[in-house]
Amino acid sequence: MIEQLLFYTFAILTCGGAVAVVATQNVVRMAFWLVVSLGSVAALFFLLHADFLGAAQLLIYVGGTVVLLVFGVMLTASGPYTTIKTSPAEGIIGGAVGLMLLMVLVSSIGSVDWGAISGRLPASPESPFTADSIREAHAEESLVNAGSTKAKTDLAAVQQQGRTVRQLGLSFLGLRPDRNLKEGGANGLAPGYFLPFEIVSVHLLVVLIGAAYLARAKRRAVSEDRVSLD
Amino acid sequence: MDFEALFKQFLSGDVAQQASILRSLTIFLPELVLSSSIVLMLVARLVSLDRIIPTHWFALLGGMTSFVIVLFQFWEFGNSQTVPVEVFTGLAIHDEFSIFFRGFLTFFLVFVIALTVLTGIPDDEDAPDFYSLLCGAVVGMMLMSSANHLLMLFIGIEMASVPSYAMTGFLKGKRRSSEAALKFVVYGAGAAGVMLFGISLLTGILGTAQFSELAPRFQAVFANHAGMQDPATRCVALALLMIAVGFAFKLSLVPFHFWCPDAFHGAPAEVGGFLSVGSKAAAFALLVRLTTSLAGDGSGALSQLSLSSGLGLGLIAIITTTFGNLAAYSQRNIKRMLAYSTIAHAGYMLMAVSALLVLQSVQTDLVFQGNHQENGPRAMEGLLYYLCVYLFMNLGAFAIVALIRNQTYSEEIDDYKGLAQQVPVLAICMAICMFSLVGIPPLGGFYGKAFIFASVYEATNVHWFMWLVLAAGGLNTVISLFYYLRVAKTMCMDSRPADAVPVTLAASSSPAMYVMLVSGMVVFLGIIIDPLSKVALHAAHALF
Amino acid sequence: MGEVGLNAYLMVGAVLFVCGVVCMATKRNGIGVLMGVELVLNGANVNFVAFSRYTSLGLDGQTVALFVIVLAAAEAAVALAIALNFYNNHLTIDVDRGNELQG
Amino acid sequence: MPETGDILMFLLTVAWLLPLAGFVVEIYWLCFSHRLNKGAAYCAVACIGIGFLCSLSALLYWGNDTHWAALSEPDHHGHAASHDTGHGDAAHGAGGHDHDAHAGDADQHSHDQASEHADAPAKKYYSGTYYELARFGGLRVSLDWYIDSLTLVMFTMVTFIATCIHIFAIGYMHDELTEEYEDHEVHLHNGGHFSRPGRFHRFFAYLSLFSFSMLGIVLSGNIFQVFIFWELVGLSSYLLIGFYIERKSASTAANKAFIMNRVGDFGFLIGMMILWTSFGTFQFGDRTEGAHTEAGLFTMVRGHDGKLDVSEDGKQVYLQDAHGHRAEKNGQPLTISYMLLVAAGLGVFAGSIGKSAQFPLQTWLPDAMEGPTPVSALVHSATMVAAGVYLAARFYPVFTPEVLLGIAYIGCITLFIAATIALVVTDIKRVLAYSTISQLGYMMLAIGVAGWGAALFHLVTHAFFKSLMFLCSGSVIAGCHHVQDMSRMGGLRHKMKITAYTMLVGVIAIAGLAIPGTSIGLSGFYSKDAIVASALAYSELNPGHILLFIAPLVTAGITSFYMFRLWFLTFAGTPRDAHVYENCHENPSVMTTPLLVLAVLAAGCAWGGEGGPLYRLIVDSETVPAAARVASVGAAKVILPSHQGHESDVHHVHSTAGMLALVSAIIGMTLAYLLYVKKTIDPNQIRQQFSGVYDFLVDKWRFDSLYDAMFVAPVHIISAWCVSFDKGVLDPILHSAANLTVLTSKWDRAFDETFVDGLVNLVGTVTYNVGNSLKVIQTGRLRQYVMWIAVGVIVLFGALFTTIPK
Repeated sequence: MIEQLLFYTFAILTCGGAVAVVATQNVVRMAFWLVVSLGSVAALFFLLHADFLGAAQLLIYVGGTVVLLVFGVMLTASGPYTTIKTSPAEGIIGGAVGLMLLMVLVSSIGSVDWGAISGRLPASPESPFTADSIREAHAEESLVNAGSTKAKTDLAAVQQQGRTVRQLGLSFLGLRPDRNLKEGGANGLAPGYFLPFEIVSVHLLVVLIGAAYLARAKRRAVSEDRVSLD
Repeated sequence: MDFEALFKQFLSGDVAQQASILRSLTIFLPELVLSSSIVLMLVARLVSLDRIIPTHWFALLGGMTSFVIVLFQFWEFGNSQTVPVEVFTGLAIHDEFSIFFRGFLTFFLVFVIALTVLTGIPDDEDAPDFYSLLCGAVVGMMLMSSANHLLMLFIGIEMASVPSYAMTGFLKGKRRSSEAALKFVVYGAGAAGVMLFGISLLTGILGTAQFSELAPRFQAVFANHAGMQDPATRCVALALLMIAVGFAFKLSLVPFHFWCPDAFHGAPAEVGGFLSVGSKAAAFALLVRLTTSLAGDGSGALSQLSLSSGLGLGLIAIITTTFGNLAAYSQRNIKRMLAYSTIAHAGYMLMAVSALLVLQSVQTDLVFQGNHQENGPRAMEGLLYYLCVYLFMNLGAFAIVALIRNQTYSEEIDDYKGLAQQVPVLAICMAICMFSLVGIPPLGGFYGKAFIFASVYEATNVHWFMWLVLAAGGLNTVISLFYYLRVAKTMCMDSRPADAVPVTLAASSSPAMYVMLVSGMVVFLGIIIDPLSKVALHAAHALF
Repeated sequence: MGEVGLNAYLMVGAVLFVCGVVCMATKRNGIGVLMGVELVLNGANVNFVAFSRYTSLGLDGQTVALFVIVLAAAEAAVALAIALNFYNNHLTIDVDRGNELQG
Repeated sequence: MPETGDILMFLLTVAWLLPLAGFVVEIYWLCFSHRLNKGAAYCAVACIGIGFLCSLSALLYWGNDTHWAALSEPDHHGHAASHDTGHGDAAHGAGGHDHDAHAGDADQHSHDQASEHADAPAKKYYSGTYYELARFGGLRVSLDWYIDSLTLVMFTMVTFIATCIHIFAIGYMHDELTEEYEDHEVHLHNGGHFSRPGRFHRFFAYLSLFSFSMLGIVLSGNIFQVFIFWELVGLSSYLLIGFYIERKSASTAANKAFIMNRVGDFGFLIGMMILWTSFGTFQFGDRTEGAHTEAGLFTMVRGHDGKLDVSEDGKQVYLQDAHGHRAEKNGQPLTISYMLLVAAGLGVFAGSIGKSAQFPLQTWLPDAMEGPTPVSALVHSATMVAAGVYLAARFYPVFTPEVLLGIAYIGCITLFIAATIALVVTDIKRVLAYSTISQLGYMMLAIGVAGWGAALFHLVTHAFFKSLMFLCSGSVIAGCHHVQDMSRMGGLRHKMKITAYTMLVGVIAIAGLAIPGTSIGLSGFYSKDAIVASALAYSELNPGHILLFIAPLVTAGITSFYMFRLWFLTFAGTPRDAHVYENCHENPSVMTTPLLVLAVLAAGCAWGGEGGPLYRLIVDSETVPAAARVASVGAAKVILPSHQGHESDVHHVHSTAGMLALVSAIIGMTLAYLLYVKKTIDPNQIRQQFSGVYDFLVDKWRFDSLYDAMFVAPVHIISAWCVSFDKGVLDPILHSAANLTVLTSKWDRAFDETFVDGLVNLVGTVTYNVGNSLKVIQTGRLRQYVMWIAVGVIVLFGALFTTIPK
């Protein structure tokens, strides 16, 4: 009951914040509503038992990305340009297209019977979420009788309670204690994420170089440029 | 599980058909070499080493080393009993197809670096930044070509795109450059967002993100439920559509091509050449891998999926090619014209993918001229051959644009009048590239097109719609003749206005040599077809 | 009040996504457009995490979401740098002023 | 001792490649060293001259080797063929060569299947592969060669004529040997003339390239290779027509020729695709690889007895393998639909229409006379346009009777139209151009009525006398300082004796005059005679197609009339323009010697008529024997006349046809004499009385206006549609009316350009305009682009939803 209440509160905050971001014309207020919306998403993550992710969302998004954007707002919001108004016509067109898009999404996502689909899937090797367990999880939030051993139930329970940090960390090293890879064989359903974990660091390095290059002032005079197309 | 056991598993990772972490790292040596050359460049600037050794040597060295390693891997595949293997616990795949593209991309990287050295677009001060971005983007593209997991797909696309955004805006003092970069980044971010949303839906429904598992799971979920009335089917259709939007952005397919002309127009010609070839090739590799793994063995529900997506791509290909060719007509800026030509060529190449899917949807009882099981690989062979030719002809065109720009400060086609009198080398090479882009025999472009059209023709046996695709391809080849020839005509037939900036380029200078080498390769691929087409066919077989 | 199911979360994700797209398509302020990007990516992330809890996707969903957050941050950095660059050259952040390239 | 095939291949390859070497040398070496001397010319002449010697020796060697069996009476044909096959066997035995020389011959096959095909006619050709480029599935792309007596004759003829023309051009292009060549046709704004460095070496380089490509067509062993050289010929003729590129007329003519040819090539490509997909090979001849023999195109269609193997219901044609059996694949006989075979034939013939300037693509050839006169002689009279006829003749085995009927009518229409236009033209070169089109029509007609030998016979004789006449006209033009209008000439025979009388030889030859009562005449008499006889035989067997006989007969008279008109106007009578006459002079011997040599050949090359050596040599390589009557099987019921032997259909009517043609020619000549020499009838009076007809002819049958109406008017409609499309696409909220105004004015301008530049720019303009309207979508507004993402997703999803309804 309390979970439902929390869900609806944060869901409304998330959606309301997002709508407010669209509706507001002042960029500073937009930034505020963005913080509200993204913060509520973090709360939703907690509700989904993804504690680490929720924390990361708060730290990286609300603490990092949005601050970056606010910096951008401050650097560019000089004088009359703080509020650049969208003309009403464009707003109406945008709204109409948005509503149509939402209809498309809702009509195709909203009525899917996820339980039935999962039921048709082949079972993951030693996955704690077999089709049966899902229905039961729906029914009573219980993981008992999941048809698996005690150890696995523990593991699943740990996951359901949101303590996923250790597992996430291990999966970044290419290890998946939550699934038995040896018996999974060719199925290979539970990859470790060693490669992306490492390669993202290269990506971040490159991206920061690029961002720094674009942001810093050119030290030489512009007139010396070889190319003058403008 | 205790730590020791975990650590052992980390090192060995002894799952069948998967390489251990150490083996994976060896296989990933080309990417690692490129990454470390990025670090090396930055360190060199830190210790002012770049004043003694110009930065581009690091980049060139890195590129060449990776290419050599890829060559070695290719040789290894050809010689020993090496089999395709999943690396990094199934996130990437190592087979002839990925080796082909990694080789393609590193080879291309070396050529692009050489071009930038010759045209001098990043000056000494900015060189580490530029080459870092370049190498970083190529690493991303290489990941795309070997991805075996939807997350790797997304990471690869992001890694290839984000540095490209920065490179587009590399001339940061220029209004147009910054405008182009902004349009590119916003459009790219939007498309990536849509794609990610699609990925989230697909993984949610199928419960996995690994390519090799998609087809069996799709089969299991939709064994008897393949109608649009079923919300799950609708949802999958939407998910695939959204993923396709991401690809359409990368490949600049109509109606998701809007960024392309503007970005190419505003970006330096070198970057344009890089984007037009590199990211297209990687995106095609990824698209082909994703679609073939989705199509699976083409039985049951998969057959319908394969046929519908093949026809859909065929329709998009028709529209894209026609649009690109028509819109290229009235362009005055050569980079913009080449951008539209890029769009059109993406359409031609998409025809190969479309033919592949349509052919794959029918697995049996198709008796027509030769072994039908060869048809799929043949379609891929056409695509790969086309990409290789496209590398040289497009790079050649952009290189010539860059070289002329360095002297005339102009990229308008009208300012190319009569260049044949002053720099015959450039004019001839440009003409070769243009003729090849049209597809006039005996240049390389002709054979690429011929292969693709041949496979589309095979596909007409499966579905009548492919006749339309074939007709559109043929018709477009004819209408593209005019605008390509216009450039050649402007350069060769018109006389140079008296007040035009004179252009000089000795035939023995290194830029001229470079241009001659590249356009020479276009001619070469039109005359000696066999070796490359064999390699391409070999690589294509890895997919089936 | 019924059970909070997977579909409820997916609806939140869809709303976030649509708001993001509309934001990108209507905001004239470049920074506002970038905020739209963040909303779109968050919409997808909500989906991932929800699937992670309710379907056999399991931990993979969370991992992907984590990477998306990182990639989004990287993209935002570059996008912001480009936007600032645009501002430096055009002396405004109004994206409608960038219309030199067309046709 | 190498085999015959090897030696022939070697000699012809040398003859073929020398011009290419010459081209390279002329372009690069001479370009950088000394452009103002005649080195390039000597180089080109040497290359083509040695080529001629090689071809001639190849011809002689071949004749020697076969003991000139081809020249003996055709009734002993079978005997002669088996006689010469002893050598072929030796060639066949040697498989160890890098190119697999293969001499197909009756002897070999009669060994293999003596019981089944004892009466299989001889196939006397040598073929092989130079280099195999690649092999993709069923498709082999390679450089092949194919040599039979036709190849040898064509080689000798082309190289000989080219040599004469090269030598002539040394004199004709002498003006270009200067740093400051003043082009009097190009008027600059300041009233002066355009001046540029001379292009002497460039001219000869192009000529060499052209010779190389033309010889490449003749030597090609597969149709794909033909296509490549076909395009190369197109390219080099484009370069040569546009030699005076600064003249607007020249560049337009070059474009027109190029585009008209592309239209034909489109058909050619379609034909090629059909052939490839149905036959799986491009090869003409059979090809032996180890023990396995792969059948070539001709064998597959016609087998060894020259007959189509049509199924009962007439809808399928069974293909034959190399051993004369029905080809099989996986137990199923290989077939091709009869209609597809017709389509393939028509497609290939479309290529010939373009290249040989047949109706309806004939309009480019007269315009192509903008090039220097030697070019006209080489490219647009004797050889290049003949390539179309050559191709049609080469492909004769693949043509079904329906296709042949189409060819016959195309030829018939062309020969009549062109001849009538030639009646009223006053430009000396254009008269010759129209006569070329007309004569090509004759050749096509001959092919269509199964007069295969007659067509090629006329091809060779025409090449000689037409190049002679073109060179004569060139000599006149050079002598008169670039005056081309016949109405300003007259009486020139007093000043240019050699030119005048060599020209007379050509005129008599083309008119087909002979001494009545005997069969002694110049070359044109014999060949035209052969064609008219074939046509008569054909129309007797197929009375419904009597027009195919009437038209050539009447046109023979018209031809004679306008050719004599040309000669009388130019050389006879009194000078009409004193200025021209005063300054006119005979040309140096470098130009007149080729005239004399060509005149001798134009007069005598067909010596002996259809019993003479030339005709025998040509007919010897006939792939499908016309000895027996062949009836069609398809939709059109026609019977092809038989040709060889004393009992044949053609022989019966030969003397009748000859008489009629001769009478017609003499009437034409007499009329011309009365009109232009005796002046008993005033030409101007006739012109006024028939002003309608006259204007019609001067307008070239209004073809240009017709094409305007056919192609330009629809553009109106399409472009109107495009405009409305524009308006629909423009978002009224986002786009101001100004945008539209600019666009409309662009359309206006585009319209003007469409009308001015006509057909040539047509396709370009339409697409340009459509493209221009597409620009509107690319508004340059970022937010709209993003909006398109969303709209795109929605629309595509809607499309999915509606198209996959299940």
